[in-house]
Amino acid sequence: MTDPMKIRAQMKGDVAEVRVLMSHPMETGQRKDAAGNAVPVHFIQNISIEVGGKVVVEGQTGTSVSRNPVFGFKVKGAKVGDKVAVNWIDNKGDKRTDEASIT
Amino acid sequence: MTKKILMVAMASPFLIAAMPVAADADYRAKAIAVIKKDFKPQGQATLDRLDEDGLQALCSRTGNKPPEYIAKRLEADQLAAVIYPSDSKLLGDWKAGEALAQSGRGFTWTDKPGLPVGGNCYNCHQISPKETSFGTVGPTLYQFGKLRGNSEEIQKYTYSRIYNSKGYNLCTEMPRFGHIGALKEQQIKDLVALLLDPESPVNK
Amino acid sequence: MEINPTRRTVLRGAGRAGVLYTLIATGVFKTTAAIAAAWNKTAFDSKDTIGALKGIGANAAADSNDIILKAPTIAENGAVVPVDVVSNIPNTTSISILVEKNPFPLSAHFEFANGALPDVSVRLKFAQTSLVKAVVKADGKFYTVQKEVKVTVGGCGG
Amino acid sequence: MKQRFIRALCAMLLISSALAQTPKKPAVKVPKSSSQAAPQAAEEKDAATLEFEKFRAEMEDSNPAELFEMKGEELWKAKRGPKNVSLAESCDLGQGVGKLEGAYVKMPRYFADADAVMDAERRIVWCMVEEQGFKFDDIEKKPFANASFTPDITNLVTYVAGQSRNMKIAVPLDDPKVRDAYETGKEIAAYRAGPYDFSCNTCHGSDGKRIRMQNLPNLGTPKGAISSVQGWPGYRMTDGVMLTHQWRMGDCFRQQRFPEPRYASDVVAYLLTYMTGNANGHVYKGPGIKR
Repeated sequence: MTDPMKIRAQMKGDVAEVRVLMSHPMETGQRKDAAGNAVPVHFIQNISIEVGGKVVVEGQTGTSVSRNPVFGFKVKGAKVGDKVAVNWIDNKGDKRTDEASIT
Repeated sequence: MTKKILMVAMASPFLIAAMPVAADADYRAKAIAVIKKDFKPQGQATLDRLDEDGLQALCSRTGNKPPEYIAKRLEADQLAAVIYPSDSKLLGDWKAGEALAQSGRGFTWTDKPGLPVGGNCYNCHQISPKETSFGTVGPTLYQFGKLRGNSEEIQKYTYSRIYNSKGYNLCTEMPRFGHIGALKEQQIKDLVALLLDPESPVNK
Repeated sequence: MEINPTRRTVLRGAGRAGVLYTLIATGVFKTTAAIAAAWNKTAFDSKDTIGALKGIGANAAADSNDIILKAPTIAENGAVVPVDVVSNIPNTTSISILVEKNPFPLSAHFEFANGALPDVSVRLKFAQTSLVKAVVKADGKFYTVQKEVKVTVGGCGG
Repeated sequence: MKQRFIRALCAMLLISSALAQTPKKPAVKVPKSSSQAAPQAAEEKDAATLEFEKFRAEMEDSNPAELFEMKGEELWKAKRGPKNVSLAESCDLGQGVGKLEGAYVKMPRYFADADAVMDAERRIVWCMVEEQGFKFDDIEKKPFANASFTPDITNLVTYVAGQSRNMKIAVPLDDPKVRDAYETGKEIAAYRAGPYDFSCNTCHGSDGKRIRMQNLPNLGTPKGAISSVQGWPGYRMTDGVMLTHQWRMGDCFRQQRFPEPRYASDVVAYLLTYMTGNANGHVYKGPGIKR
């Protein structure tokens, strides 16, 4: 099961600022749990940001990205009311898409 | 060890009864009742740790400012209970002392019981100038030996001050590391060396 | 829906992913599953910076003052270090961020299209005090800038 | 190296701190007084603190705590438990059933239905047990988050705390029951015991002290009290977990070498009443981020 993202998209002048919080453990594969067992590697590998139906950013990420990742992007040419969709997919194939509107 | 604590505990109720009380007795009694009711043992931290000994009670209820004449007597008791090494060689290995001073481990419910505990020194004191991550709860110990020398008398003073600082200042925040058996003889010697050895970075 | 033709360089050596990418780019697929195939394993699995850079096609990168790399000089906590990168180089198409002393230096790689500015902020783990490097691709050429982040005490109890 | 990423991370943090913060020049060779080295170190600390603060705003601006608030909101509104009721339709945090605005900053307070002074976490647990029918023992088994688990109560507390963002702390100290809890809490803070003779006040009873590089707020002053309340519940960067003020109290007792305080008990509620009460009038900024 995946948890929802928190997306904030606001116009600042003619640029839309998009901030995304993702709920993900971003396990490096090197951590041990309380019982001493290695926690399997589990991390987001790909993200994409769509604004108004167009992909504006595609990202690839590794295990160095912090747990519960935070990303910020800026997009020109967007306007208030445009839909922002954010997708991620991790190394186990789990994926998630959430949407917000630009305010 | 336990005997000593008991001795103090038995001696002090008389003293406490005779002195002015800073804390509101009702709320203090209520606080103790709540503490006794609302803790559970965890790991090595058993419930007997909640029992005050006489010294602790005296300090708690006077806001750490007991009347002078009582403090002096109890300080003397604490100091009298210091056990010095039989060989009277008090300067150990300052390098071992430095390592010990760095460690803050020991006695918490997440620490493994029986493992050697740390000196906790840097938590509260500045010591070697090489370690800049130090606490300020206690005074700086930088140049401790340089300022005092390392005569036999100073060595004895330093040993006993680590062994039981309450022998000098009854309600000091500093734990009684030797008195309670947290630090062993050799460990205290190593800490004495860290503070007094002319070769220690503390005195460079 | 074409993102950026140079993207294929990134996918060099991953033929099938390249095909999938083309399909995404032309709007045939728009699923996250398709994107997943385009994870640059070679670059992300590389244990050194040179290998990681090769993996993204950057055999050489010129130092540039037109990239702004914002990261703390001393990080409060190595587990969460904020890193912002802005490229003022015209026609910037991608930004990669590497933490040199991490077990796997390549930390994130972003490609921009359709009005996205080459301006990203991320939060990264630092295993120790390390250089952080931003590598920008513009007009097919690579540019770089770096900064040291000191990692301070704490975070591990003790 | 690959195998030891996290261990290395921890060890390196410690080692590199020693290196990173060592003054470039060794301390003055023959200072006239032993206190001369201290100001130098203090300046280093200030440089580090300034650098931390520069990035604090950015960290707080996008705080993963918001993710936990979202989950908490869902939990608050969902019909749950054996009685299949929502907290939104049953739980009174002191401002009326389901009313959350400002509730967090007006706790701890006295609740007649429970005949107890309760902090927010304790009260929500009470609602989960009394209104929704959950078993207290089940909640108490795993009350706090770790790297692989976040209990519902943590999400709920984070959500409720978020509904008091930027509001003034106003613990009702004029209520005699709350005043009693406050005074008792004050005595709990002064209680010295355990192998090291520590009380809360050993570390948190005077101004301007620190343990290693961590500043120690003085709980007895408004300034110290607010800084010890601010940022809880907090997202802890180290493990990436959300932790509550109740957790913080327990971990303090751990370091005090005390046994563990019972979950959602008087002892924690009274201490929180003392601390939070001393912070009355200060603005609470909502769930925070901690190193």
